[in-house]
Amino acid sequence: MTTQTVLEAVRDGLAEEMRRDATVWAVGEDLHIGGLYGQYRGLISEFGPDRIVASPISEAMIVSAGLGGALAGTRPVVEMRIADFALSAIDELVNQIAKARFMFGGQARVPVVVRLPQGMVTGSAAQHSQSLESWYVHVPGLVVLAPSTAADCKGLLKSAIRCEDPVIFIEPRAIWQNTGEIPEGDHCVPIGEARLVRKGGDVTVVTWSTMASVAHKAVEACVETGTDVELLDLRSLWPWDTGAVFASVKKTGRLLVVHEAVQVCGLGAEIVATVVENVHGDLCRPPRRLGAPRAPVPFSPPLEAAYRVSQQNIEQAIREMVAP
Amino acid sequence: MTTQTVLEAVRDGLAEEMRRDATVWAVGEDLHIGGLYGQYRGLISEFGPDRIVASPISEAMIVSAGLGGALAGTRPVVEMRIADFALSAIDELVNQIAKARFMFGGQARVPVVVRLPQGMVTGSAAQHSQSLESWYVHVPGLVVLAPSTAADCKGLLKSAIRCEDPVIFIEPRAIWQNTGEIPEGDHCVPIGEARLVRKGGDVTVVTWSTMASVAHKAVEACVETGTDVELLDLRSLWPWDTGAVFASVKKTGRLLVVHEAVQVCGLGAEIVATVVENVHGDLCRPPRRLGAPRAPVPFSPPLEAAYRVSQQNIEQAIREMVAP
Amino acid sequence: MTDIDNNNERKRALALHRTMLSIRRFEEAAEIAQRDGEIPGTLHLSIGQEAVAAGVCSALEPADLITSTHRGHGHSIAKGASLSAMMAELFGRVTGTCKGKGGSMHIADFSAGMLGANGVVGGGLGIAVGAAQGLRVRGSEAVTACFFGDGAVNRGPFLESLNWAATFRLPVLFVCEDNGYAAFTETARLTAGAGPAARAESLGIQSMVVDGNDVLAVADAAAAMVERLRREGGPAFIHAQTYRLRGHTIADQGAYRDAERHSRQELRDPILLMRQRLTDWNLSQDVQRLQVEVETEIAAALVAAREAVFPEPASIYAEVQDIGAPA
Amino acid sequence: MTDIDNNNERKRALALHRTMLSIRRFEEAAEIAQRDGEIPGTLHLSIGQEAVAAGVCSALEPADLITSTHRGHGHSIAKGASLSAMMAELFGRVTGTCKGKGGSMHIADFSAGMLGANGVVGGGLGIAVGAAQGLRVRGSEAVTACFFGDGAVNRGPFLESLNWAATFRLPVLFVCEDNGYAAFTETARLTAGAGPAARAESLGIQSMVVDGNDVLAVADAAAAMVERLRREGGPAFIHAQTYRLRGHTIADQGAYRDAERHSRQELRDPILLMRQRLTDWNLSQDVQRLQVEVETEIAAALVAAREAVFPEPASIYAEVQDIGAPA
Ligand SMILES: Cc1ncc(C[n+]2csc(CCOP(=O)(O)OP(=O)(O)O)c2C)c(N)n1
Ligand SMILES: Cc1ncc(C[n+]2csc(CCOP(=O)(O)OP(=O)(O)O)c2C)c(N)n1
Ligand SMILES: [Mg+2]
Ligand SMILES: [Mg+2]
Repeated sequence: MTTQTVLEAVRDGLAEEMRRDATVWAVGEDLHIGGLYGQYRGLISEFGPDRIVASPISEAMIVSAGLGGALAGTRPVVEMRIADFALSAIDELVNQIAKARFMFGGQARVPVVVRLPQGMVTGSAAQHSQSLESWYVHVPGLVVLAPSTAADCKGLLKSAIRCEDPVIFIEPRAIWQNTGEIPEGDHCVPIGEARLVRKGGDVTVVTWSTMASVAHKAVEACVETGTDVELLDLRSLWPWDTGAVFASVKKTGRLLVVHEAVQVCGLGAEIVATVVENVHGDLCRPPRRLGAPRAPVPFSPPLEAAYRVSQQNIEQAIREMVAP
Repeated sequence: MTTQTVLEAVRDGLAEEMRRDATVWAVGEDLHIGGLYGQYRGLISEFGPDRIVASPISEAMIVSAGLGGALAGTRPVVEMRIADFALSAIDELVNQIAKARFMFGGQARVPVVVRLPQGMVTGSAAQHSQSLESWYVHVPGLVVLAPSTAADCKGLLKSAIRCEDPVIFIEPRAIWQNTGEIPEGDHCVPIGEARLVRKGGDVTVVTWSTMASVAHKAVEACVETGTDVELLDLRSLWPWDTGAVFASVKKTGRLLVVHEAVQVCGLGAEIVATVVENVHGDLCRPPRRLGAPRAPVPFSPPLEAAYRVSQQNIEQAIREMVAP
Repeated sequence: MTDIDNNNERKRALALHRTMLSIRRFEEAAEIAQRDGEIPGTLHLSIGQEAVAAGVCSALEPADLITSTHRGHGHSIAKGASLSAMMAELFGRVTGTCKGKGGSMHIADFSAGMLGANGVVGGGLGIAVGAAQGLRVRGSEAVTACFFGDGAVNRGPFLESLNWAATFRLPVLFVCEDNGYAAFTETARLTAGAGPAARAESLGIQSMVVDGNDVLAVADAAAAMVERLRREGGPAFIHAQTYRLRGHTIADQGAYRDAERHSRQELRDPILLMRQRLTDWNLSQDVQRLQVEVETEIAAALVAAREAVFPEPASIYAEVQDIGAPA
Repeated sequence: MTDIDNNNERKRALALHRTMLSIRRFEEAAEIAQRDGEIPGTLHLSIGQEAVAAGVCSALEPADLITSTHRGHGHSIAKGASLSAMMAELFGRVTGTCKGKGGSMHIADFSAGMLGANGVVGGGLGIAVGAAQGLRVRGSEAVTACFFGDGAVNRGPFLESLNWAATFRLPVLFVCEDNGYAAFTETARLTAGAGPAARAESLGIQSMVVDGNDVLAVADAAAAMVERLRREGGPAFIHAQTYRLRGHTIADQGAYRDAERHSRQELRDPILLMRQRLTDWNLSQDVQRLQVEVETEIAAALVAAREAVFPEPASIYAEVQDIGAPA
């Protein structure tokens, strides 16, 4: 085990895969100086400018480079800098990358990883903060990952790069500097398995990405006051671990889904709907969701604070769900 | 009352609003010859090329024309030709149009209508067929409409043009030629109210857009064999008529949501989740959804047939839900 | 003018003519099949534009790649896709290039280096440039050609992909197949400035304007450009001026077209022009032989398509993705 | 060279200098406040680029419109936005131009014709062109100016909006504010061809390249262009070559910059250059008076911002939409 920041872990993860497989390359803005956050630092000197491609500000073309590069037999890693900028390349992502294999009858494989550092950081306001994972989960052809710990970020990035399907890799932008223990060796995390953060019997909390650590604090507070919460960090949003969630809900009878994205039509809706369709009889309380209000992300600190799903919101929801 | 096709009804609706208000104008490809389907036929001779603007193939700029035009004090109607092409203008729609009012602290209003003829028509395959209404419902700032009858298409288009908020106006592309009765005079349909297609006490079916007529046939077949189905055509997807849906579910205890879009993370998930959160106790059966599989839309007729939510699928789901 | 005493040149001219004939007869057959209800959906025909596809692809090797447009039959045939697999695809059969999942607008033959038609105007530009970047990573020397229409030059991806290819000196041959119209609009009305080649030049990309109805002119231009790409890296740009003799889709009667221009262009049909030339060179017999050969191939493709089975309904669940596949 | 005996010219020069000073001192004050933790988030400062904003906006009337970039303080001030409302916005206060909802990157003052900064590179281009189209529908004669960076010329919206404005002859003044860098990249490395003006020319748009650190040169160019737009319709294009004296954001130390170029450019600070000129013209006293005036205004803006209250948390539910508002 070594301790690393999320940033160091994903940098190492990419470097390991690039050493393993000469067809892996990365493309995005400012990669020659290590990327916006330093997650590519040092890579250009090891791999050169043909495999660490510092691109013009041309998001549609950046994503197309990934698509075309994949069709030509390589495994591109596409950097979007901030998830919001992918909106300038949605046609390429959704109409092309996600569909190519199917519409060409299986002739094409598109092993692309599209990296989306996502979510709110202080003062970044409406156009640099939104969480749109439910969009990608809605799109056939895409695998969607959203890890939250340093180890999972590394291990799932490595699995994503080896995956034959296109992967939307959502990175927890607000917690790049969080540290965690990284297993030694070729650490890959399997796609599709939730991480059991805490076992418990009273209520199931399902979350992912940056909300995992917030939820964890809330859960610990509730545990201290006697509520035995089970916390699942989904990590993989498509496919998501229905097995783990169903089993947990069957045990607890109570489900709370927590995400940073807008609640309306967020992924929480899909999870709640799937759970009630499948294990309706095991629920002793209506399931609940906590997400952002259906408003753009505001700038001013008190507005940001009111907008975010907070530890307090989560604690309160848990307490309400176990109240007699 | 007059009888008109959907196409004629929306053409007249736009023309009426353009006569009423000199700041209303339309922009999109091929509008000078009446648009792809003829829904703008004749308008350029009445309103001239400054108000019926035939544009280059520049989707991002077409949507920006609507945004900029609105910020400069007009009421643009933006034609996307086929809903899928809006994917080339998602940044403009989601990062700009939807957020402008809020992020500028209320200084701006963006009374734009973005018209999206949406859905499958025979042989149009993966890139010209997808339904993404749940994406738009997820986006704060947007009103989302999806009428299905000639009268509603006209009446909601007129309401959309008068609305101060940006409106995503999803048009039932597969049924342009369906006819319906249009009320005389200034026919506006209020935003946010579902249409009660049929009253019934056994099971609630909620649907919209092109699926409304398919569901209607299925409902009639079930009624004939003794199941008293209530059918709601939502028409307005955001805001959606929670009042009508809750009241119906309280009465029937059974909810089936039917849509053409992919089921996973479709709007059906939001409706099911909202219903179970609010009227959980009134449900006697787990709610159900019917949507497309999480696969791109295929080309070949037998694949298309297997892909679509059919009248038979709906009938079967209804029968299963009322089975003892 | 080609020296027709030269045996190679004669062979080349006949091969180009044959490619154009294959495209023409393939599309004429498809047109009838669509009208007869055998082909579902619509078709975008390239009748009248065959010289561009045939000429450009004649300069390419099998290992080179192309991307295409919604009007992609000609490009596919010229790059070497199988006629019968293509026809079967149009018919929606399991023997089609895309197993019936794609249809005309997504026709593709990766085995021939044809990376797909595209339902998005301009969609192929970025794919071509990305493919060139991928080839570089793989150490391949292959070039990539990219077909797009005159309407695509007003879309953002045109700028982004040309600037990118020029910046990274990728060996991409951009081919603007200018048939005068974008759907129901005369493109010149909505395209500002001196035209596509001027735009490419402003990005530092060497460009040529060629008569897109003269297959030898296109072939010569493409050969020169491709040779330079292989030698020095790229990109390069060809503006091929041609004309669409049919409607935008099979349903379109072309009411918006200038009648006089249309009649003039009918006389400049690239196949007519080439046949005239081959006749002048005393090659009428060869032309007739080619016509028979092509006719036979198309007939066989039609028979095979009709006889092939439709895909199994369950195939909608296949080839979506390995992980998280639909159930 | 301006004839400084002319009273109007003297007034004009001093007004331009004053605008530049306001921008400079506003941003220097904001820079400190951000470092002190009074301003949340980051800032994109236009220190060194003031001549472009001041010069271009001097050619505009109050009814004219502008769109801006993520680096929008200067454009806003030059177009007449209130310093204190702007400072309050940076501080996240309810008295801010956007009631604290937008912050630096979404600063806007619609009452001054300033349609907003923009967090999306190139985001303002299409808005400006659309606004011009809206003004035409309303029968207005106002012109629209559009600021964007040298990085934006490689994004799709650059092509789409320029082609559109040229096609419809909309009176839009495109201003490429070229500060040499796009974030941490020297833009020239990734921008193919002869530069932004060549791209505009290829679209049939009349263009000028100006020294963007010479405020009189910018003002003259803009005045000439705007006059032509009002007379003949548009569009027109200015490539203003300037330099960013600070980092990309407030956190950026500029390690990637060429040190020699940087020192050279420090001596070409537009405010230094203009002060030198005004001194040569014996206007030092006026310069000092302006400095005091501006200082006083900035100090007042800071005080007002600090004293203003934060918005109510519930305001996140307001101004989203009327129909279907969040609860
Ligand atoms: C992004 C996008 N916008 C609009 C369309 C609809 N459309 C299909 S073909 C076409 C015209 C394209 O013109 P051009 O590029 O000249 O190609 P041509 O049809 O002439 O071969 C249009 C507008 C589309 N498919 N994609
Ligand atoms: C579409 C998009 N891509 C990337 C970014 C991140 N970004 C913000 S500013 C910037 C550099 C812009 O360079 P330029 O246009 O020259 O403006 P400058 O910062 O020099 O004023 C980048 C890449 C963004 N905001 N939007
Ligand atoms: Mg064309
Ligand atoms: Mg710059």
